[in-house]
Amino acid sequence: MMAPLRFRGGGFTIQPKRHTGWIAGLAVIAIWQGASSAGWVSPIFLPSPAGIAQALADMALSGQLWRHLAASLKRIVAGFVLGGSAGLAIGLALGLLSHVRAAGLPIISALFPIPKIALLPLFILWFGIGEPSKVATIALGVFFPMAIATYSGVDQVPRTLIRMAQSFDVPALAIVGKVILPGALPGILAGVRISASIGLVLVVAAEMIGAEFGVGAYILTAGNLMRTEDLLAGVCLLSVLGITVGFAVSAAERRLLGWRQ
Amino acid sequence: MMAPLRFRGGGFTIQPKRHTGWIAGLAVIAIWQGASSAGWVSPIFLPSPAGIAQALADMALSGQLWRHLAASLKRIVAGFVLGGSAGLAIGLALGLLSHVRAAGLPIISALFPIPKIALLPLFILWFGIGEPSKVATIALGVFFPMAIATYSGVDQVPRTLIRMAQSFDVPALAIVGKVILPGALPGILAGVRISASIGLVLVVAAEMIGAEFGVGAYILTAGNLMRTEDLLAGVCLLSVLGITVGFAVSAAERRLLGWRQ
Amino acid sequence: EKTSLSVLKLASSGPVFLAQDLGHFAAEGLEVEFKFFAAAQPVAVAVVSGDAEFGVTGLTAGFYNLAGKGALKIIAGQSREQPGYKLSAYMVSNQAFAAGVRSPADFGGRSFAMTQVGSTFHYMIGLLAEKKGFDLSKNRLLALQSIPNMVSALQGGQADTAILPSTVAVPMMDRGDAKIVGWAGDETPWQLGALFTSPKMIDTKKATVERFVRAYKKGVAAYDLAFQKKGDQAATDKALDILARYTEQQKGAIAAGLPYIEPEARFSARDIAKQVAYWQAQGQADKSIEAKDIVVTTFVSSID
Amino acid sequence: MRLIVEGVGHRYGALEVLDGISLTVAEGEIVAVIGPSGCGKSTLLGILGGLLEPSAGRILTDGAPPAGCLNPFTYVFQDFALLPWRSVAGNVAFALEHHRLTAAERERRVAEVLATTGLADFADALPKQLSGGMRQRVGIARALAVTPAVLLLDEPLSALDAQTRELLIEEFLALWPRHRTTAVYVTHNLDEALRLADRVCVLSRRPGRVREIVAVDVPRPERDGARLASLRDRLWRLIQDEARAADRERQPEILDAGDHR
Amino acid sequence: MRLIVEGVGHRYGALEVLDGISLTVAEGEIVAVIGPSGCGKSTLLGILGGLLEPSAGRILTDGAPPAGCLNPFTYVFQDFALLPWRSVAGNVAFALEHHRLTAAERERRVAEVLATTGLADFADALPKQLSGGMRQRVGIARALAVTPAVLLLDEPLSALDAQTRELLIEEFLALWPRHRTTAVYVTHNLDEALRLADRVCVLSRRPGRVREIVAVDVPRPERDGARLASLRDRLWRLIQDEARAADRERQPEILDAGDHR
Ligand SMILES: Nc1ncnc2c1ncn2[C@@H]1O[C@H](COP(=O)(O)OP(=O)(O)OP(=O)(O)O)[C@@H](O)[C@H]1O
Ligand SMILES: Nc1ncnc2c1ncn2[C@@H]1O[C@H](COP(=O)(O)OP(=O)(O)OP(=O)(O)O)[C@@H](O)[C@H]1O
Ligand SMILES: [Mg+2]
Ligand SMILES: [Mg+2]
Repeated sequence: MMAPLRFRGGGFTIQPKRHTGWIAGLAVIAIWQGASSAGWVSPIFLPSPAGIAQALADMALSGQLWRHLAASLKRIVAGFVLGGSAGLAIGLALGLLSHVRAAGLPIISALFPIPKIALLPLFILWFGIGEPSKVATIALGVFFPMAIATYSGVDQVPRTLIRMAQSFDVPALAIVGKVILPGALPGILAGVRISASIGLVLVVAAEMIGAEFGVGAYILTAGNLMRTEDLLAGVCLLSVLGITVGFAVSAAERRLLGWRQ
Repeated sequence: MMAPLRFRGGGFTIQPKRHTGWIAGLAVIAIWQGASSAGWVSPIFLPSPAGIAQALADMALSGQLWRHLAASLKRIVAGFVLGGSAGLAIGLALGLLSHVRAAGLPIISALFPIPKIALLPLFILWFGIGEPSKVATIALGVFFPMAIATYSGVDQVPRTLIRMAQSFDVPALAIVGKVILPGALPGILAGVRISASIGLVLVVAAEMIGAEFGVGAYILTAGNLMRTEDLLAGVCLLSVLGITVGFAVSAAERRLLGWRQ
Repeated sequence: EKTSLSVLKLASSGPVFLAQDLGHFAAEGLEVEFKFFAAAQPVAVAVVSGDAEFGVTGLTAGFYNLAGKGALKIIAGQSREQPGYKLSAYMVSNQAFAAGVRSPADFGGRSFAMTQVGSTFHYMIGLLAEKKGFDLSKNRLLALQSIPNMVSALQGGQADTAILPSTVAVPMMDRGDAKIVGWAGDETPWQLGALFTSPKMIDTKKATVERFVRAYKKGVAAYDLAFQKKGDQAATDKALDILARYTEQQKGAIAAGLPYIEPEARFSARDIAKQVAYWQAQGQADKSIEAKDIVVTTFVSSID
Repeated sequence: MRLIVEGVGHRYGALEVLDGISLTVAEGEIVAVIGPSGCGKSTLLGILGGLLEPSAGRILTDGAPPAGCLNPFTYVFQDFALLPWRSVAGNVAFALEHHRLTAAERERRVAEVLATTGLADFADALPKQLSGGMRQRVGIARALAVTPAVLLLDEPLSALDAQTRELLIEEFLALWPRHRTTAVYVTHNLDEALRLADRVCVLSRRPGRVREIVAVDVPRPERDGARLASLRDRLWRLIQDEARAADRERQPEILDAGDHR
Repeated sequence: MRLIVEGVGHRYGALEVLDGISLTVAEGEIVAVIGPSGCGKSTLLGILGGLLEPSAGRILTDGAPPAGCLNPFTYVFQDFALLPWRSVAGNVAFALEHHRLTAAERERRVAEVLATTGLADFADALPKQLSGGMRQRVGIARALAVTPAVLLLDEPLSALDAQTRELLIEEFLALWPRHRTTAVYVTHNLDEALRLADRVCVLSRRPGRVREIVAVDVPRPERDGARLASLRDRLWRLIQDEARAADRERQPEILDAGDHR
């Protein structure tokens, strides 16, 4: 009574589908364009992809695109450098020093959940209406996730590596530089990824108050003028900006964290 | 030539310091209050802790506090339920179905980095200035992190558990319910934590347009009126709200994920 | 000497534009840098935060809160709502108009769009409520943050009523998007705007303030001559050119909505005291504010 | 139940892992499979249990499963594969829940296997509260609960320390005479293989081929270090070179192509 | 160098882990330490190497370290403790970088130990590219590079599979006569202990006390299964009951009190 074996495995694995992604993306755009062209959706409520592309092209040709992008990028970079380096330093201190951790963590935990845009009016009072208040908002928004990511990155350095270094009489400062910092790098880069997206949100929010140029200001103006094409063109710009930053962080991870696994 | 052993370990461990946290927090407040009372910082730029406490007390006594809190909470909860359940469903589909993942992930990755406040003008156009546009903004902001957290939670379910269930002939639907969902719960709760903080940011942003009540509207009004005490009282409220949500998620994790480690 | 002024791109700022382009500032040895903002609030904040030394704009509750903490002093007058001057229009959405809101007296109990809590629009609806005897707390006040948001709310019928500047209101009426049912100047005249600076300026650079106010008064006089006395058509045309350039608006629109400005740049200290009292009663301004501490009458005298 | 493996081969994409494996496992027999790391032992076991479809060849069964058998081919996993959120009893019950059993019958089976494996006192414990050895006992109890026809064990003891391994081998040997289930036992450990198996199937390096099948002629109770020494030496000489070569092989980059092993 | 342990005890807070351990390790001797899980073996080793301060007793050394010794007490770790971001050569060099050595001398030492351990071809490989066995060879090479006086090995082979373990034991045995370093070798594996050690120190359950010290009188080259069988049985009987009890112990909740073990 010989019987073949019944197969009961399979499924529950994700098969990569090479082209589906592009096809789906194009299909969405095609249907949207079709509906717009057929007049089923009013262009005020939802402009057509072609309209948005046109708005983007106009913006690019008139040079406005670079002007807005440059203004936003300058703010993000400045805020990121300021807030990021402060976050890194404080995060390291939180990760390494018991007293700093005990004193600092409750304060940071209390301040972290405050949406930074709520503080914008205060920042305007402190730093004026110009660039400093915008940069400060972004810097503050970046500071907290960077500090938290850095200290938990330090926590995630395997203790056995530190013990190993101590067992070879490696001086404490060299342990920080050669073991803890590289070991915390995965955490730090994860923090960079989060901070970058927070920076993007905050630049939009900050530019909504009193900025002439910048993608956020452009979107706000477009919204005020009910120019939905321009509004969505600005939103596309933000999306591209976000994706680019994401790719950059991934590339950095590939380069710097190739040793993982 | 007997010699005792040289000790070379120690350090690099975080010692819990029971009281430092409270002391540090109180010290910061005391110094701040001292500087304010001594007149070193102008109350326009930075009101004193006592002033902020007074503003909070006034707000509580006049009943305004509950009114604003209730309005904000209602919006957050509605947005959270809508966006969260949609995110959960889509995240599960992304996690389980190859075709959905291949088609959906690029679209989600393109839309995720867009700061949702940039879409607020569009939502006002679509849903009006009332509650729906505010709830929609929060729901959209919550949707993406929930979908992404859910699908990566599904990815993190150990494959060996799924193989185990298959090897006992457990039906696919039961595998989803009894293995994949509980296994993805840590990821899902991490998503809830992130989404909650995003919801908090967005409720502030959304209430900045056309809301009579709500903590965000309160802060905005205080900012408009340049009443920095009130502004910081509102910010304190947000901080408390954020910390409370954080505690709630932690409590849920303790209850639901007690099996971890 | 270099100095700076925060200002809005509106016709009500006409005197400073004229003073600049007609060389009155230069004549006083001042090189004035204009800092333009989009709303009244930042204009005042800019003076507090040190971004600008002088400011000229509308008076809001936020302004009084800053001034009440000793950060700002009013040193001269600017625009006023005055009968016959079509500066701010009472507007009604088409839907509300159809439902019977036909005059400012019908505004009671209706939703009202404004920019911000404590804004000049907020004050004007308050004045109207006082005059017409309706209870403002029964109105839904929608703070929409920007004039374009107010326009779309009114257009879409999400707000029943609003007060809008004539430059916005008249084109809306012409397009049939909403109805103008009256003018604030006719119903409730008041001291709308002022020139101000920080107390520190008055203490440390009094001479500069004096020179600035002198030039400003010449600008006001030029404005008065060009638009209120209307003696000299050439001067009127030239002034209109200057305003059109600074405000980036059509000359016709500007001419139709010019505000009244007291010819000697005086202001009403009594009206300012009334405004402070109103905001205090509404709970929008701190109780500790004393109106007399806000105004300085050494440079320009009060009307009353 | 007899298990007949006929010319089974397997490849993962371009990687040939198994080639022409033929083997018959008699009713009640324990066959140990040894071979160097990466030679396809786990793959073979997956094919035997119907979780993987072989690229070539087939598996046949001969004879009826024992009375009360719910799951003819039942695994015991190297990493235990316990649901961490279920108690010991819950984990055992998991294998029974999807069969038509009365609640009483289910409880009886759970209680019985927990008693057999010495877990009766731990019925309510969570996996995290157990030592490695106890966890694997749960894995064994779960496998016994379904009264399997063929047990498939993939290095069941390799995650345990040497002393616990020793204890579990002794328990296996004590348990065996009671059930006499047919079993395929994959291991790296020659001692384990020699103490438990009737025959040892030695695989070559990848692609795995059957190099030799060695019968262990000493009756199980009489197997001790001295008696098995020469057989052990013979096996070790057989696999030594290949083990060394496998050890010196560079590990391939794990490409996360979206498929989760 | 001789190592003298005098009445060493240790407690972690309220938990007494070691009690009155006295032991002398002669120059050039290998002492194996065995005992049930959690009895304090790793703790003892940490104390021997100066990484942990004992709560009671003291450690003395007698005699000079060998010529060229850079780090008298040198560990080999169970989990290898390699810096994953450094190559094989870089990991070995890490132990030398903080000593006054010429670059040439450093390179000579690295090259020499890599050759000794058969790693010459892998100098540029990252740890992730190596099998477990090769990784531990790097750990051994690193330890040899500093010419230690006493090697402290904490279950160095327990993370490896049985065949690789066999290979490494053989290499140890071949390497030994060349260096004759004093060593303390912690293991769970009786066979390992019996094949490598001059004496086996058997610890009791927690708190660990010395139960018996057993000398292995057979010369190393002659040790094989048959000759060691009786000694093995004797040791197994000694620890069997305690191993069983340790196995059945409930694992304590790991409280993350901020201290990272
Ligand atoms: N799903 C998979 N996709 C691609 N390659 C795989 C997959 N599973 C295993 N492999 C590869 O197939 C080979 C055999 O794997 P398998 O797990 O069967 O070996 P093994 O003999 O069990 O090894 P070990 O002794 O390490 O457990 C390995 O080289 C492995 O890298
Ligand atoms: N830093 C620490 N703080 C508190 N308790 C600890 C610490 N390190 C170890 N312990 C506890 O002390 C006991 C002995 O630990 P140790 O690691 O020395 O045992 P071991 O004999 O090496 O165990 P194993 O065989 O599992 O490696 C264990 O119960 C452990 O939980
Ligand atoms: Mg395997
Ligand atoms: Mg240990």
